Amino acid sequence: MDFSFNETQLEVQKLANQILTDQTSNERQNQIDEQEDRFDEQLWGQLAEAGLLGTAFSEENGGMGFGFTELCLFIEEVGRRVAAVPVVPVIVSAGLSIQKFGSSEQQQRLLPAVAAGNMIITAGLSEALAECPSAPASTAVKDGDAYKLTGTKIAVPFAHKAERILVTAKVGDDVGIFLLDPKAAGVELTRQVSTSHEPWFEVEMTNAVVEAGDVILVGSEGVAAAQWIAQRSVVALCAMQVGVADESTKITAAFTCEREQFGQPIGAFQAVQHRAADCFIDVQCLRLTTYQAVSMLDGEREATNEVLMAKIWAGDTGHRVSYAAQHLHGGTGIDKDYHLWRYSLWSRHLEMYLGSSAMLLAELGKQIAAGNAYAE
Amino acid sequence: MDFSFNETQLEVQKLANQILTDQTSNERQNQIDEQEDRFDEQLWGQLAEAGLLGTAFSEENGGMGFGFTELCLFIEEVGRRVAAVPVVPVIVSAGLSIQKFGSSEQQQRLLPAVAAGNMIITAGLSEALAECPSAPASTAVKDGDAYKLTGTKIAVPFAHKAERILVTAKVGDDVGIFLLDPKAAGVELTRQVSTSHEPWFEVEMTNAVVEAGDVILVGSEGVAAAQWIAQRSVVALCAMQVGVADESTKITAAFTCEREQFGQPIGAFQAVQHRAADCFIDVQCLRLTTYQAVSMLDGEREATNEVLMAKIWAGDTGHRVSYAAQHLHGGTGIDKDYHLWRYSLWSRHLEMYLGSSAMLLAELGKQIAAGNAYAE
Amino acid sequence: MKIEFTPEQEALRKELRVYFDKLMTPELQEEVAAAIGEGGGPLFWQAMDKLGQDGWIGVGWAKEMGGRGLTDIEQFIFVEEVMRAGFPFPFLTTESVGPILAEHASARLKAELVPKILGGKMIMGIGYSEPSAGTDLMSLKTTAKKEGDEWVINGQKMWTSLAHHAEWIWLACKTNFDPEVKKHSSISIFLVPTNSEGYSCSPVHTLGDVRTNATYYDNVRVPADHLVGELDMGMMLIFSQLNRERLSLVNSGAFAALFNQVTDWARETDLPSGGKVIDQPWVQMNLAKSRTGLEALRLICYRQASEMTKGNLPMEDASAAKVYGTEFFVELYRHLGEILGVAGVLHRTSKGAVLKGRLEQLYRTASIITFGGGTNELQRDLIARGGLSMPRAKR
Amino acid sequence: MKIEFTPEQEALRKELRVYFDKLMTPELQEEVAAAIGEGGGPLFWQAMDKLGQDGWIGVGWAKEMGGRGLTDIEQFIFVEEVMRAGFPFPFLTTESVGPILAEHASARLKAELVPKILGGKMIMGIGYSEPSAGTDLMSLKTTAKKEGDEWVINGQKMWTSLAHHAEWIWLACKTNFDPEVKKHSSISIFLVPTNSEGYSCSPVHTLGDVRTNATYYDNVRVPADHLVGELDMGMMLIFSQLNRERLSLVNSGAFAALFNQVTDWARETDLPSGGKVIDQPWVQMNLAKSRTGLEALRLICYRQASEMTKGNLPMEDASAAKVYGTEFFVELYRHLGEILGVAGVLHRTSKGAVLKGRLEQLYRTASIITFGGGTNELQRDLIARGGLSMPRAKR
Repeated sequence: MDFSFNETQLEVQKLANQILTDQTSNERQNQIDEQEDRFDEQLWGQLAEAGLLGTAFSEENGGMGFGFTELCLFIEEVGRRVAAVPVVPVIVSAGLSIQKFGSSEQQQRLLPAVAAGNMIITAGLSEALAECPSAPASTAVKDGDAYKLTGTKIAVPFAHKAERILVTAKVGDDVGIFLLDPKAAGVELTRQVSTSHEPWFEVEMTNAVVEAGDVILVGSEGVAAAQWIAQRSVVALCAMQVGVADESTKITAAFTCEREQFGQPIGAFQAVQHRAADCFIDVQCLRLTTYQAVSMLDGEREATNEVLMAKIWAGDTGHRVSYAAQHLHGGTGIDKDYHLWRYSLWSRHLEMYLGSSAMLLAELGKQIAAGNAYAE
Repeated sequence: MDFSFNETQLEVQKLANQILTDQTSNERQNQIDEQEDRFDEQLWGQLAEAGLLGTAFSEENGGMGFGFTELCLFIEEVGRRVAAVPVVPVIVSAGLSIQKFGSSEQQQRLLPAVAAGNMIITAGLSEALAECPSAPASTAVKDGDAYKLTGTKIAVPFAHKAERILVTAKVGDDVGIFLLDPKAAGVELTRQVSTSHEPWFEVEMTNAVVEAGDVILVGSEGVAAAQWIAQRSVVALCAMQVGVADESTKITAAFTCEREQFGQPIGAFQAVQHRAADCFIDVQCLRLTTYQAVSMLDGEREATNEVLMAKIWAGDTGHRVSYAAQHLHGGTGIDKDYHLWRYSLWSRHLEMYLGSSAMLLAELGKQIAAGNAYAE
Repeated sequence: MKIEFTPEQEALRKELRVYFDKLMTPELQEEVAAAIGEGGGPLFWQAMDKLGQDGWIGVGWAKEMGGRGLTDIEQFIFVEEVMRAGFPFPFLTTESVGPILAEHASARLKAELVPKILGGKMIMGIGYSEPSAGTDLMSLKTTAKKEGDEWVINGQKMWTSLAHHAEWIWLACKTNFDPEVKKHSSISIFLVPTNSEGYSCSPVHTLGDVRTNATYYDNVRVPADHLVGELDMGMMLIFSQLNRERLSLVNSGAFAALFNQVTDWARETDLPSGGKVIDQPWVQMNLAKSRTGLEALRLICYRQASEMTKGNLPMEDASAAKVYGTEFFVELYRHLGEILGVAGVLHRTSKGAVLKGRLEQLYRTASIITFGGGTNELQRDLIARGGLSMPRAKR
Repeated sequence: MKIEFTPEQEALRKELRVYFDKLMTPELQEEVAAAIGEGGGPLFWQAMDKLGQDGWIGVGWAKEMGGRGLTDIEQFIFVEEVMRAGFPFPFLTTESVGPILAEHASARLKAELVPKILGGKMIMGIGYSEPSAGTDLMSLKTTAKKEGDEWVINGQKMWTSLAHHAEWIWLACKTNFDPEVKKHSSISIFLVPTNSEGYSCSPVHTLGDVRTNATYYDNVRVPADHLVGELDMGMMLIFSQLNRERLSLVNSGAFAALFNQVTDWARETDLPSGGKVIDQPWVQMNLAKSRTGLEALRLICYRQASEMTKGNLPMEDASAAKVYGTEFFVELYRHLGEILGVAGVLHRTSKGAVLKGRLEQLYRTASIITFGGGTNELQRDLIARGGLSMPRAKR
């Protein structure tokens, strides 16, 4: 039972925090918001240069060779600054998955370039009303060495900039994992406008060809692989929510110590203190359940329930802390000249992406009913 | 849209409050608690004498001929004093049901004596894991003019003192409503110890004979009749919860104005004020949803959803107010020398009897899914 | 006690529902959605014109003032139906500030403004809040000083909503600078035309995409008769305005419609795995919680309107309604949003948005009324004191 | 970071689980249930004897004091397993007061009491609270005055739990009456034998059926060396005792067991309408909420123990654990209780009681720790100040 970070972990955390804090001033973020895509390419480059994009890539893949824990600490810092960089879809959902399941050729072709910040890859995990990539409605049929994919993925981040989009599709009774070229024939991208302004796309596939070299795997192991991918993606979202919620709480506490009404800082009112204290507790619960899931996934241990519980906390904590922060800020919280509004949007994004608390509680309930989730 | 009480209603309320307040001093309640049965027979007699037991019985049945609204206002006052009198099972579940569905003979035989305080009747509405009397597992088979009942009712209040117990049983595809004699052959009573100390019994029926004169009805109208009975019983529990929760809130507010810590009444702390304010709001929600259901049932209008929602609020408000009251009282709240503990027990009793909030939310959810519960 | 509408009230509801269904053409709906409910577009002004002609503006004003003289409960029905229809009715101007202006403004301004308001030709902005005076309204710093026959106004206001569509600002200023005088007897209300020299307005963009404004008053001069009511007694007008505002602040009409839309959507929409969205028990549970909460809100509002009609709404009940309603909305949007899944966080302009992106937009505006309209902390203080006789907290 | 037990910790858990499974005979379980977890019966004392002999008392004491010298995390595992087993271990005496007594009591009393405590022969009562001094501990009124070689004690204590089984009371008294001296430097701790002349104890019966006591001190005389530690510096001892107490106050062991029992019951029990209780989606939802809340509690506790082992548990984290745990229990009992239906409100002695009436009993005791052990309001104050650097509220 060790809850502390080792030196490597502390260094990654510190490095990430430093770069991200330097590069996410409100002015800078305002500039980024005026772009068509909410994406800070300059910051992305700096993170690549510092080696952070490759935190969990092996050295052969151009990375630092650290684990999922180190990567999640980096992602937490991205959340803390609500930085406009697509770490979860690019590095986790696509990158780690390719490193785990892809061929050496696929890894070599894509990962060093991603780590160097020269290439974007992404993943299309959601379909309409289906957050679970291991049971896709999209289908793939074999055609010589290639596969032809048909179906629609939604809410795919950065699809328009991606060299490849990792998608899953049914292949008979199995599930296959493919690297879709967004420029391939039969692929149509339509921009979607997400609440957090992360550039999203609907990716419509009509007999879209995936060449043999871009097939990651097809077979009976497909479902488990898709779950592996989903679990890491979910926990990375949780780690980001830790950063968002923790920082929201701190910003709010600091604000209430400054803001005066009735001749005293509003932070001196017990009701304000207690609302903030509840945020502190919520963040603690989210942090610990997330770290547990991170730690277990880092050790490649079975963690279905732990991942579900972390994401439920990410939804609940995100919701409660976001509204507490807005409320205690009064009008300042919703004023786009101040920075809290971005935290509110990202809280919601992270709450809703890949499964809401209500949906996942129902999921966990089924696990319990099946006898798979007794308490230790 | 009239939320105010007419003069009759105000008078019933005032009369009930007066008698109940006079007769439920802490000393008196302590005495009652030492009896084997938590039942204040003297108070019961006084309520009978004042005509309150017959509030909603017709004049022919020895009552005052008022409606369900007046009766519920009386029941609210019983809750306000957590008085040891079985108004809900005797007057509502059994009494009103007999007045509605029973023959004149049955009414005349039982109701005047009940109104006069000389006879107890009751109802067995619950079976194990089945709170709904319209779908009983107990069965009745015709045997000449009589019926033979088999099955087990649980949590039947005052079964041992009752002249008759109203029970439902399946008769083929229909449901029948019967007046069971607890002293009949084939009936076995076993005492159960309830959290509120209301005397409860398990009533086991093994070919227990109900004579023709004690059959209320058997037929296709049985299910609707059982629902009629269940709805009035549920709403009467809600009305009692209004009294319990409202008084708990007031007791607590008053206590915190007296209790000093750190040199001031704890009621001057904002956290204490806000917790009490939340109780105030909760009680308001419970009161209004309850009064709506009362008003609709009094007009014999369809109120399935409104009854469900009132009982859900009764569970939620009961739970939250009870714990807020205990918490703000500190040790005094749990000390049996003070009176709050009885409110806590009755809150729970009323929360759990005839359906908990979680169960009823699921029930309401089904109504919504079926298209039967759109919002006006 | 009879908790149901009278036949007359039912008839009014039906009349209004039909009227507003017709008024809200698809084009107007689109214009309104694009302006996030604030109105101000050409179709909006056309609709206002019609409402004015049909006598649906100022329904709560006394008949002798040109209104319909509806009781509070009838007004409430009106508000509920307007909100259900989604028309951005300028309640603040017509039902809240309007009647007070009609009573207390100078004869000249009354004659000029009342017909405009009742004719649907004018919207007003309200200038109370300042950067350092939000909940603590009485500490405001904008000043009005008499110079000859004019008042000279200096200061800055925040959250002056609708100022960019407004012809006039209903402005609170400090007018008494005697330190011995109590704060609440030092404030006056002025009517300031937005075309005055020295007045300026700059947009404040918000999380909910709703535009509000900062307004600036740099030696703005208005004639003496722009003072409303008595000098230094503006807090009285403010309180009675805020009191009238509550009627529209928490209202169940729009949310009942929203609940029904989500329910319909869930009943009609197929799940990829088979069955309908509503077949999922957790969806039913979320809807049941929403429905149960909504029912309490509906009754709270009706009761409030009913008590106001009789003139005896206790302060703590008004506060309880405000706290309950505003905090319930936050949960309601979450419960309903979860049902839509990830499509529920798509903006209304997005491909794939569900129910025109309503829930994505609403969750972003939900916090405004938990702190606005008197913070919920203040309301709970009032409930404890007024409803439960608890002592005033030391400050 | 590695959030799982080491092999050694796993081995300790297993050893303890087996040990306590064996210790908790059905007879002992019955005795314990009848006394609502307070112990004190003959089988309880037999078990204590065995625990003493086996070295399972004072697991957290330094080895040189006669304990096992377990780290905080190992102690926590111990506490968790004891609580899971349901044995009413006198943690207050053995793990909380004990080690402090062993360090600060006079040599004579140390020699007398330490072997008794470690041998499982003695329970102590703790006398802090008074009728008018609960959360505000420093305002206590019980006095100890020196007369010759003796201290003379007068006053009354409330909530002196276990006093009716205790040989000694660990008593806080005011010893400095100089109004210039700060309150927290005016209190001392004394060891008072319950057979002293002038001492009396009367039962206080509670909602949860747990007996506690009022204790009275009428010119109780104790020798000078019954003072523990330095004169007037008792608050230091109290703080360190309360700090140690927290380890057992919120603990997930008993609740994990309870959750599993309810889950098993729901999986095994038939519904009259067909299927099992757990087939109902709302039951699954209640269990899922409980499980998710419990997981956070478990991790909070482990982390707390882990930080204590390293000697750096911040005050705000301890407060957060206390608030979260105690308020979660209230909800947990409700969620689980709803599953049992009306049978869940039957007393353990009743026909038809489910799971030995545990939930019926637990809901009645849940509030004790939300106000006891430092009210949750106070804890939230501490979190805001310590964890979020917010200003001290005016009082």
